[in-house]
Amino acid sequence: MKVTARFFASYRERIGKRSIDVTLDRNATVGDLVTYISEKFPGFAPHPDRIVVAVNEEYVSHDLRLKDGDEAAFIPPVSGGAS
Amino acid sequence: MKVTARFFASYRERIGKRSIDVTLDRNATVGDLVTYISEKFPGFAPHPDRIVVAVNEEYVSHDLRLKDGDEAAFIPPVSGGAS
Amino acid sequence: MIRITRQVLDEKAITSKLKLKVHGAVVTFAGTTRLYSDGKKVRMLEYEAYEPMATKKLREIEADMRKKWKLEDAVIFHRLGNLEVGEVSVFIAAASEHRAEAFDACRFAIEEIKEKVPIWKKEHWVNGKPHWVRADANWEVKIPEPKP
Amino acid sequence: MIRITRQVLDEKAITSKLKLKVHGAVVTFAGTTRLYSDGKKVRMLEYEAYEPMATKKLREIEADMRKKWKLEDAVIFHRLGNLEVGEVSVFIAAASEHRAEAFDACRFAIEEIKEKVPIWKKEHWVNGKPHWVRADANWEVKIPEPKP
Repeated sequence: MKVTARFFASYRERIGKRSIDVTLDRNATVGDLVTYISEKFPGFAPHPDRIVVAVNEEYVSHDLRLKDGDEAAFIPPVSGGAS
Repeated sequence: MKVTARFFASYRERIGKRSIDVTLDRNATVGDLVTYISEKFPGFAPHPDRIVVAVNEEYVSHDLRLKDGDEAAFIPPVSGGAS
Repeated sequence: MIRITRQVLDEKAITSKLKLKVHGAVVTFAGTTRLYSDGKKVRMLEYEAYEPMATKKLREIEADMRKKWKLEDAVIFHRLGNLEVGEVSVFIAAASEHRAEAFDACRFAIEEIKEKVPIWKKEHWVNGKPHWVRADANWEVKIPEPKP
Repeated sequence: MIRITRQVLDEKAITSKLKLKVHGAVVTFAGTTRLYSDGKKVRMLEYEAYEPMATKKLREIEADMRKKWKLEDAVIFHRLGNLEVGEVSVFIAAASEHRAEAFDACRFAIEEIKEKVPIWKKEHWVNGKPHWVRADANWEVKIPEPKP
């Protein structure tokens, strides 16, 4: 199945792309996607197992099974709002 | 000695005056002034012994000795500020 | 900065009086005259003050805000006279580098104002005789210990 | 009402969007870009969002404010793009009959925004390379339990 990984802010700059289409095995989880990305772009995040991911605009656990066509956003620590 | 008693809001309306000049014995206290006023205008405040008084723009205890020329303001429960 | 005024309070103009250089957070509180009081519809509110003492107490509150929290600046305006429903009777703005201070200082200020500043309001309802708010409450203030 | 915008936030215009009938209290919070960060002078801040999700999260926060407290109305505006020092990046206004609710809801909103809304800022200092704020923090969010 195919999913899209999206990157923002520091992740986007370190990976050098806004998004990547990834082909994964059926039943792959968010954790599998994170592993794939962190092996392809080593060091883009300090602790890959703690990367926060949102699927379809909702924060999800790394255990979640992805579905074909899902969009998985890699969300660096947020810092909006000021002070 | 002479002191001035000033009244605000509900006290002013019940007493019907903004201020009254009162002659008191030397060494009279705020409590003596409160007693004098509440005997002269019975019922203008629910509990005379709890009337809050400010002398020279500062909240004081009923034990405070007044001095000639003092201004003693009778301060009903405040309600500024809204909500 | 504090001020007691009979003019309409312009929140933007008052907030712009804050002298800021470092920035971070600005918290404001506007107290507005409510449509209902004791379930009755309000037509108008009349604010009266013991002005010199109210000014003194507001100055003390502003000084206490600055003593208790690290603020960049703070302003308190209180209105007097006749106010219609929805008009601003008190406006407080507190600015600090970090938000906690501005929130806490602003909250502190309105609690102190309601407790200590000699300002009273008379409610005029749509129906019924006007009355002074809290006029029959038993009121006590903590008298500060005399300074040694 | 919530909005994410690249326009300058006009606090008065935003506050006037509150739909009020009963009145009582309006608390506002403005987050402004600070002059210093880590002791270094800031020249400019760049705000970026994952916009559809940020919009969704702000809507949820506004709904939570209304669920947790009795509010008359609430608005949240967040700005994106390049901001100079002292400009407002986020503005929240909460109105309630009694002041406690407006204070608590406003405070809650900014805490939630800082924790959950996918918006990031890049600091450009007067000297030195720009950096994404908190970029190297270890971050975890509480994943809500799936609904039964």
